[in-house]
Amino acid sequence: QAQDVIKVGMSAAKTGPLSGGTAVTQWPNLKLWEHTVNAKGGIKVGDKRMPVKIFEYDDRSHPTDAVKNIQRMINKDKVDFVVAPYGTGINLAVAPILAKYGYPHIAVSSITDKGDEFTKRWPNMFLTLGTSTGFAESVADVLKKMRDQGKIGNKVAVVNVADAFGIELAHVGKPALEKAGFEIVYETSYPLGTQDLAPVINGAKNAKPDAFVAFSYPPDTFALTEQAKISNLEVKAFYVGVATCFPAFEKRFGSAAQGIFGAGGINPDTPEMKAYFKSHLEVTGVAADYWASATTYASLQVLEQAIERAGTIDHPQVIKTIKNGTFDTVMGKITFDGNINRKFWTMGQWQDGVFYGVASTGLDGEKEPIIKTGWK
Amino acid sequence: MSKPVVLKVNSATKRFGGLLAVNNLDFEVTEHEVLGLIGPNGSGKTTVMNLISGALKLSSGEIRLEEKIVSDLPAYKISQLGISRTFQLVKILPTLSVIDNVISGGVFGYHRMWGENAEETALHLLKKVGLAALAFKPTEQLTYIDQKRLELARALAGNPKLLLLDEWLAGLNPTELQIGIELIHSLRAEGRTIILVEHVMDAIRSLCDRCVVMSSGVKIADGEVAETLKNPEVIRAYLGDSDA
Amino acid sequence: MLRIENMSVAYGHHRALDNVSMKVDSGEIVVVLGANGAGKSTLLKAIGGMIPAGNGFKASINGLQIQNKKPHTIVEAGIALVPEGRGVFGELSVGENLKLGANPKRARKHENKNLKTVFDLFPVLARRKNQLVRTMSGGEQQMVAIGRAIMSQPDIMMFDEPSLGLSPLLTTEVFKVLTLLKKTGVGILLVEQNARQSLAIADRGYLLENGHIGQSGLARDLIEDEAVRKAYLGG
Amino acid sequence: MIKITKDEIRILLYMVVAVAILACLPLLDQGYILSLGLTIVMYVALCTAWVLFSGPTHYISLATAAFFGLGTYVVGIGIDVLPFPILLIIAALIGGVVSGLVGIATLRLSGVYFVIFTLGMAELIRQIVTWIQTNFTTGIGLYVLTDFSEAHIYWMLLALTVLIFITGWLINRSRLGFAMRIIGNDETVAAHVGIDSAKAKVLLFLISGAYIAVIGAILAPRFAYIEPPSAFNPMISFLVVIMSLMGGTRTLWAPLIGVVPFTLLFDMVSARFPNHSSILLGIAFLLIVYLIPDGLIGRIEGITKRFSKKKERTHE
Amino acid sequence: MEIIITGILLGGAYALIAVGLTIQYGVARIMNLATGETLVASCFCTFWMFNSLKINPILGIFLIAPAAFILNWAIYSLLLLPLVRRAKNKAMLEVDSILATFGILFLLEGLMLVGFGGEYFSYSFLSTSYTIAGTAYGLNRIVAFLAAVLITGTLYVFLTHTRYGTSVRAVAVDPAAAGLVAINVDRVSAFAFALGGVVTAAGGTLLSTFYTFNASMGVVFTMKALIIVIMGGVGDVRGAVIAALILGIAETATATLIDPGLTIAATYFLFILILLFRPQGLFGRQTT
Ligand SMILES: Nc1ncnc2c1ncn2[C@@H]1O[C@H](COP(=O)(O)OP(=O)(O)OP(=O)(O)O)[C@@H](O)[C@H]1O
Ligand SMILES: Nc1ncnc2c1ncn2[C@@H]1O[C@H](COP(=O)(O)OP(=O)(O)OP(=O)(O)O)[C@@H](O)[C@H]1O
Ligand SMILES: [Mg+2]
Ligand SMILES: [Mg+2]
Repeated sequence: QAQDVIKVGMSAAKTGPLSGGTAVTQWPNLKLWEHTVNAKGGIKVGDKRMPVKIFEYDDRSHPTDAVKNIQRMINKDKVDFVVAPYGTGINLAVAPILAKYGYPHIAVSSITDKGDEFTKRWPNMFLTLGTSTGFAESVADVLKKMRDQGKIGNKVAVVNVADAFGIELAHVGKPALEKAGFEIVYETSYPLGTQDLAPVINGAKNAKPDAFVAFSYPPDTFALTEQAKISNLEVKAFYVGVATCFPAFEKRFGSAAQGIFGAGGINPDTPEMKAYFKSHLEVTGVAADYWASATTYASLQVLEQAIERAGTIDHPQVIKTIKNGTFDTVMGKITFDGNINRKFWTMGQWQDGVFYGVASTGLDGEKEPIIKTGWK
Repeated sequence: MSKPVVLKVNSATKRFGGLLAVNNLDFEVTEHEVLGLIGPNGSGKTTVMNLISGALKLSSGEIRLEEKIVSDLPAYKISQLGISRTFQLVKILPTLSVIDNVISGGVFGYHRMWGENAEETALHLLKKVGLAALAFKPTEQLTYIDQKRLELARALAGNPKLLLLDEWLAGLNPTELQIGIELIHSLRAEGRTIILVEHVMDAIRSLCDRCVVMSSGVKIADGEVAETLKNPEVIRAYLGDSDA
Repeated sequence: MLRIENMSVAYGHHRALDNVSMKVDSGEIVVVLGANGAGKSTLLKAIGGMIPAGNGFKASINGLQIQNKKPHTIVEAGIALVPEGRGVFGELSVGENLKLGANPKRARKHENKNLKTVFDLFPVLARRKNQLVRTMSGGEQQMVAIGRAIMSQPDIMMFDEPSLGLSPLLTTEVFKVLTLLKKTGVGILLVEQNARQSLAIADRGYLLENGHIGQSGLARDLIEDEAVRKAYLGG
Repeated sequence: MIKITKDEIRILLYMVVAVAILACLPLLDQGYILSLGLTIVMYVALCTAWVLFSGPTHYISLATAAFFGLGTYVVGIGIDVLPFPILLIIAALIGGVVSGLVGIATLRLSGVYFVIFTLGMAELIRQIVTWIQTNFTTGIGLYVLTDFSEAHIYWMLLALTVLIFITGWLINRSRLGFAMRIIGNDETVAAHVGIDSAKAKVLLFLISGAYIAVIGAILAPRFAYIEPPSAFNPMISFLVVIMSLMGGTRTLWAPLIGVVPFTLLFDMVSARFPNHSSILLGIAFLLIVYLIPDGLIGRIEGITKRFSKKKERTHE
Repeated sequence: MEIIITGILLGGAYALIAVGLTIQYGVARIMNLATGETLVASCFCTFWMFNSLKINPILGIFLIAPAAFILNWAIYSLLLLPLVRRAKNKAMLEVDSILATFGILFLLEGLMLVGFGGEYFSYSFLSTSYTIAGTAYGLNRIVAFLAAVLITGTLYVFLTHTRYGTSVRAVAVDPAAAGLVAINVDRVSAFAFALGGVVTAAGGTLLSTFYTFNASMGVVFTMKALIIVIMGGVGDVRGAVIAALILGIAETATATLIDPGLTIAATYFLFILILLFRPQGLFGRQTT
């Protein structure tokens, strides 16, 4: 092989419904990674450093386009590696193709309970961000802990967006809450894209819950919070799903964000994470979020380190290295057990302008959750 | 007077909102008869035609075609039972060729035809209305009178029991008018049963056996042509003094 | 005075009007006769600016050049057209239609006077001011169209087959109205199939054949003309 | 109009050859070109099925995504229980029944009212499917994990496209086709020459909907993971309309002429300019509208007319 | 009561989305598929003015409206008028305008993506509560509703009680005949298109005070607008407003009384129901 750059392709949404998420977690990190790696002179393969060259594609939030893009990257651009797309559905749609060509597929934003089934079917696939069960159960765990400490009462309202992630979480979350001895006083779902959620919040409010849990998506996460603030939903614990960890959330709600729980999290206090946040802002001009951003970046670091350790860009070897290694990333140490990262952050909370991880499946640095005291 | 009745209109009434466009109208058409339906503008003639052909539904009353009640049927069924019509504002099918326009009248209607048989019949009809030379031309090139001829040929293609002509002669100049009247004459000679709505009195006089006069939705006269046109009520409401 | 010189109109390859020239003075009725498809409507539409005419023609009203102008400018210049099919606003009321007639700037200050004229001519319109025009009969709509044209305070009025589809009674009415209008000093360009009645009220006439002017002259001479009688008066 | 003319036999031969050549594509390339080919065949199939109804009636239907999604869902639900071919038949049946019902419901609508009605119908179906899935099933996404390769899907779609063409051709020669042309010209006249336009329209819409559902079913294995936003993506409806209109809707094969360049252009632009693809596509669109007013087919017909100095067609 | 008020507030927002389109389609005969993008673009402008220049969104309307007017006027005159001119009939114009505005949709979305990226944006303005009959409502929604009332009311009076407004309606009824009464059809059409654009942009400004938006969201608004326009009857401001209110109340009632999961389904169900009984929309003209 006489090549001296590593070609890396990524296809993800730049337009369509998923573009809101990719704009925060995917694209900036690819840019940051390219910048960081190339600043070092490239990835060290054997005894030479090979810079990375990026190929970007827009899948328009649609699986058919994603498949086509990946075909194109592999066959036309002849990329050496493919960065996983954004979204559970799209990751699954491209999995067979990546498996066919034997490319490592480190899926980040793909949260599912069927992980084991998939990784068995597609041995080149890795899952990093976690399982639905993990997320849903830790909601129950954290609330239980707070209740047992006497901080909150026993009644909880659960709502969810009627779309993949929201439905799956609700399906696991409700039994988990019940098992933990909570009384579900209000439950409902609402369609994807709904931003007029006064009926939902008012419905919940009338049921007088102690805790409010919403497995929601970006626009409705904002809308629910806004409506809760307006209706002055008096709960001690307030959980909204995806996008709570976005910097824009804090920017919008300011001090009202204090004490709000959301999906995912990180430990923002580690030196690696602090450095990551700093360079993210410097290089991309936007702030990283407190969850998937860092995980996405970590997945790129995994790829980078696997190539370096394997000393080659040969796919089977790189895949083998990923399977068996432990990697030092901004998220801390990552290992794959049966191709799945089983230690991940499940829940975080805004505390004094920072989103801290408060629950995980066995990671260090969990912060103690606090109760929500009003919307001021 | 024992000729069979083809069409019988029984206390037909049609309301548009508050407007009584046709009010309790009765008349009959017998076989081989050419009936003139006349009256001032807005008296409800076109509405009657629409009611008979099924384009509009009656508010009350009934219409029978040879004893069978047709007024509760949709237009396409009425057409299949043997009533054809032309329209006050000519409606041709612009993307079809001339001959296909004619064929369209005979494929789904009363007497059905398809394939070569349809083509022959259509050519024959085109010859009859004087359009044979244009049979395979697109319809865009037709002049107004040719469009009217075409519409007539289409209406005849299903060999209907009853033909409705709504101001078929309107807009023709005197020479063309002559041609048009002759054409309808030939239909009459064939023994066709026709309802003719016209404002051209010459045509009514020379073509009709009988006429029904409407005014404001009600029938004000019904009978032999020359006699009816002398009716003072008809003159007052419709003809005006100058034409009397 | 309306003056047209060398007007030609083509639809694709088809020449509908070929070098037509004519004029209409104020206070006279000029009738244009012609077979179907001779180009009569085309002539009126082209004068009214609704379809473009070929190069090299001139049109003027009272000395003001109007060739290649848009319809609204031509109305402003003082030419009102009552088109084939009437062109009234079916979804608006009689009152609104008439009010829109007074839309040209030249007509606004005469709105009330003209409205009175219209209501005097057609009392039925005064009674039905709020009715939607769509729900009126053909004859009534024709009255609205004529009334609307009067409202625009025109110097020249053009009518495209105003008697089409009207009952004998109403036809007579309409021709009476045309004579009344003429007496107010308006010049009238009238396109008709009804040669007999229209020549009877006209001062002059033109015969349009296949897009060009075949014959022209005083109305009373045309009535006597053998060829005209044969072609347009049914023998 | 019953006899098969020489012209038709010639076209038939050309078609056989063309299909045979196209069927060889997977043998040459299993990668990008096949993938692109598959996308093209998918849209050709969709557009042709769409034109089957919308061409003669001039009704613009935006319900494509609904039938497509239903087909996808049939496979998603049944893949572990029933063999694939049976699922395709079920998809056709369900697609047919639903489109038949939609057809019956839309009879009185015309113009833009029909357009938006079908859009609303599609969204309603999608919402109901989502709601049922949310409330009455446990899992969320449906997984369609099969051993079909892209080549298999490609071949199935190609075969289906041929079938759609044949259906269209047969309809065109039939009374139904003639009735549709009349309806497309003037519905009042259609009714008055004895055409039950409701029945004719519903029948055609039903055929079209059934085919679209089968296309969705065939593509389900390619999606692997089925969820309402992608299965019922309204963008599919829009793209089908746009591509068909671009090609022209007067003949069955006109959409082909829209789909191929459009897909290639779309692909090229999004590959070369991932960050400006929307802008460039927008501009391309506007240029197409201004420069090719009559749809591509109109352009081509215009050109062929000019070149072939054939004598006046004397029908026969 | 709570349902009604929440529903009416929501209906006000919907009216803002739809009224602009109904004018554009009814009068200028352009089925503007880019209407949602116009709205989102206005959201972005408001956001930017609010964040960078600290301009109050309500005052912002007075800056955005003239800009939207000029821009839409230009779009109509430069891009759409040629299509209107060459269209031989209504169907052709419909097809052309769908294709062209689809292009504009892409173009606008692309420009917004380049300018702002794909992220979600939102900001806090008047997001305090205001209590009516014992229930708290967002003040921003109430303000938006009042503005909607003001805008549509003014529009209605303008269209029915002024000469120019009557001219606008005349063009909607019959553009060819409008020329005969000295109406400059091109200008009135451009005016109507621009006016519709202004209403849509004003809607965007008001909605941005309580919606979270991103560059790709236009199509959501477009769909809503289309549904309302058709439900109300094309070109009828009253119809659009009433349809919007009906939808707002129906959605809220469904969400509160039945299941929030069915709100959107309820929208479409209602839409379909209404069209089944009134194929021309609530205030549409009979086509027979
Ligand atoms: N669809 C409709 N909606 C409301 N009113 C209608 C409708 N159709 C007809 N009318 C009204 O019914 C009355 C009768 O109309 P019709 O067309 O039958 O008259 P007509 O006798 O044919 O007149 P003409 O000689 O002018 O053609 C008129 O007042 C007309 O305005
Ligand atoms: N829009 C058009 N496109 C193509 N040809 C047209 C168009 N309008 C009219 N023509 C043709 O131009 C010629 C003149 O038509 P025009 O309507 O001016 O005739 P006319 O004398 O008014 O006839 P009529 O007595 O039928 O009203 C006819 O041959 C007609 O077919
Ligand atoms: Mg009539
Ligand atoms: Mg004419």
